[in-house]
Amino acid sequence: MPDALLSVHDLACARGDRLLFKGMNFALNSGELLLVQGGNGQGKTSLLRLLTGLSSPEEGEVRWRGEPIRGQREAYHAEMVYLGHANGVKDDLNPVENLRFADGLQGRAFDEARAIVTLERLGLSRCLDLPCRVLSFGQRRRVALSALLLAGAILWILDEPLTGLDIHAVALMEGLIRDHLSAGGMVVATTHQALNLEGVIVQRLLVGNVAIPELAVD
Amino acid sequence: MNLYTYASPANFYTLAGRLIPWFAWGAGILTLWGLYIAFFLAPTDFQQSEAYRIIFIHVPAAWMSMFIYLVMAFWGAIGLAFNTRLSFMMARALAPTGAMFTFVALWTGAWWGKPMWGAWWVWDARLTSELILLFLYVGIIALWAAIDDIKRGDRAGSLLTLIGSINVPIIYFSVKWWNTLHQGASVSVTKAPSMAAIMLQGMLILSIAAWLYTIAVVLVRVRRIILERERQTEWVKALLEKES
Amino acid sequence: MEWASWSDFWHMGGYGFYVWGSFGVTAACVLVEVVLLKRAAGETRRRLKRMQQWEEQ
Amino acid sequence: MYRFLLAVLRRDLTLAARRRGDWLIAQFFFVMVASLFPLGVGPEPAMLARIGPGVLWVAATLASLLSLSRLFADDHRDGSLEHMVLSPEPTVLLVLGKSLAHWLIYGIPLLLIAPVLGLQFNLSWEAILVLDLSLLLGTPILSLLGGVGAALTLGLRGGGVLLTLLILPLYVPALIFGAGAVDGVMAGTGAEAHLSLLGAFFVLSLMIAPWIAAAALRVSLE
Repeated sequence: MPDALLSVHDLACARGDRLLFKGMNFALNSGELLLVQGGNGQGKTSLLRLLTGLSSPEEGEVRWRGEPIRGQREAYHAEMVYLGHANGVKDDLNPVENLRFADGLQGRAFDEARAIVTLERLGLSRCLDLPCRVLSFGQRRRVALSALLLAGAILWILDEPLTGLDIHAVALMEGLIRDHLSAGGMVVATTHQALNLEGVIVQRLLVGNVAIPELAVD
Repeated sequence: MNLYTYASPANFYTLAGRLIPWFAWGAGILTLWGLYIAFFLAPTDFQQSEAYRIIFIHVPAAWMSMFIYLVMAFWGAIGLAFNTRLSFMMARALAPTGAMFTFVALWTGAWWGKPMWGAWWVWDARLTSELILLFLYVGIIALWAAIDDIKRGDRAGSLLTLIGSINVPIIYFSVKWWNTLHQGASVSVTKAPSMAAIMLQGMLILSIAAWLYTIAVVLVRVRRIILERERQTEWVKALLEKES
Repeated sequence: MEWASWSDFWHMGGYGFYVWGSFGVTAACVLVEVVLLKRAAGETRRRLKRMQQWEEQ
Repeated sequence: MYRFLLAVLRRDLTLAARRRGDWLIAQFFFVMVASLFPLGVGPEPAMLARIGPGVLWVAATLASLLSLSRLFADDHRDGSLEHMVLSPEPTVLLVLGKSLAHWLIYGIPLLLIAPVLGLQFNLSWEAILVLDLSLLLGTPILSLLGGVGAALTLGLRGGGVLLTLLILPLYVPALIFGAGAVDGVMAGTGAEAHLSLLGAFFVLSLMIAPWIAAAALRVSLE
């Protein structure tokens, strides 16, 4: 069985001197979704930050295409994109400028047309020139999602992607994840709310010892 | 017995426990001997009469303040390179003693300057560099105090010590360039000592005494840091159990 | 012996104030550091034992 | 590679343009601090000329330091700093871009204001020229060293003051060579030596500070 794209080998993580989890192993291939669940403060976000390479584990390692991410930081970051609790959207810039910067981060020339199409697809056509400060949290989340789409990365790492979104936005989010997975992408996400994703290979990973009451994933 | 066994905090804790008395006693004896030389063997200096005897602690303290800073930078670099927890603990344990020696060097420098140059504080190259070194020490200790997360604190402190240690020679050169009031290094490794051999001997003995004292104090402090950081481990629990 | 009498020794050729001021402060700094260390060691052990009891409940 | 640097630079300049208030505060701070000294020391021209270089240099340093603590703080708060560190481009470029942007926004204006204040301190035209030249070399050093300080104190309470405490000792050589250059020219002994040393210190800071700041950033985001 060729190496999985993303694999984790007896990972251990501690915050301060408290051990959050240890001996964690899993592998994820293209087209698969990994749902990370667990109570608050059990280490969900810490695990995601380990996967992105922002923080380094106490023991074990994270591998991308079979190689530890520590050694191939730039190559790995070119194929991965992370959406944390904070959107990473600048309030003083308007959505288009935010996307221009997101493209710049990836070291790519800015394709304004494609950016505007993506923003319109996510329902932001009326506020392309407004500073994000005036937008609602849901709208700012959509700007961050547009940046996610523009990045065109294989691996999405999403921390609580559904929080603060209205029903339409949640449906939109599920659609984006479904399209991304069917196009051969991979998603690692933490979430409290139920996700309806039919026909998607879902792995579930429990972090910490607090089990979440049955989560409807049909 | 390879060196690596003592890299683990548990082994180092017991080893340090055994070594501390030796270093402490060594420091005590050498200090007495050094003071004896300073006050009873060293002749009266024809120009500066008796005030020059302050040099017997001013110079060792100044040496130690610089030396400890470099050792801190060394342990910090080792910690950053090999991610060994013990080296970060050593760096943290060294800082207060280094700051203390810097303060002593400043104080004795000022109190030696008053009879010599007639002013409590003289903006001369050596003293000013010593003052800036004190600021560097205070900066590192303040940074460690401000960061609660141990892992981040260790690395941040070591990085600051690193850029500080690259800067110390430049600070010294620039201050010397700015004002060379001081009569030049009374003892520098390169040129021969410009004073009686007995005085040099006294100062060297007191420097070694200060060095042994530093090791003893740092080992005590590092043991305390080890206990605090290894709180969760079995051996610390057993140790505390045994004592209570 | 360098000094005729003990009083000469303390007088230190007229610079006693400065010499003993310097040596005194140095001794004081060393003493303060050692005392603080001793107190901190005891305090740490008490705190750790207290934490240990708390965690064992 | 350069597109990433340009993106960081362009964004920071746009943000600064949108928030002109912060930028103006730093410049007025420089003017105020420099103008307070004559009130304290007395208006006597010869005295002011003697202390002028030192006062202007210290005031410029404090003005730059004022804005350094926000170098990464705003991006850290809204999450964009993590995106920047997670970009495929090396973090050193991010720090260089940030320091360069800080220098353009907060450093260059000091050069424009300094001559006016120089006149206030009764400095000759030569002295003002050398003052500007020394500030031209000195302000980027502070932006580079400030990058290290800002990365180390990211997200700490009392970050601004702590940053100043960490960075000022490291900045002493620049202050000595910079102010010394202007003194040198006023005393007629020329400023070439001071300026060349200042330039050397600038190159050294350029070589060392970004790498240490990048490492500090990764440590702070751990």
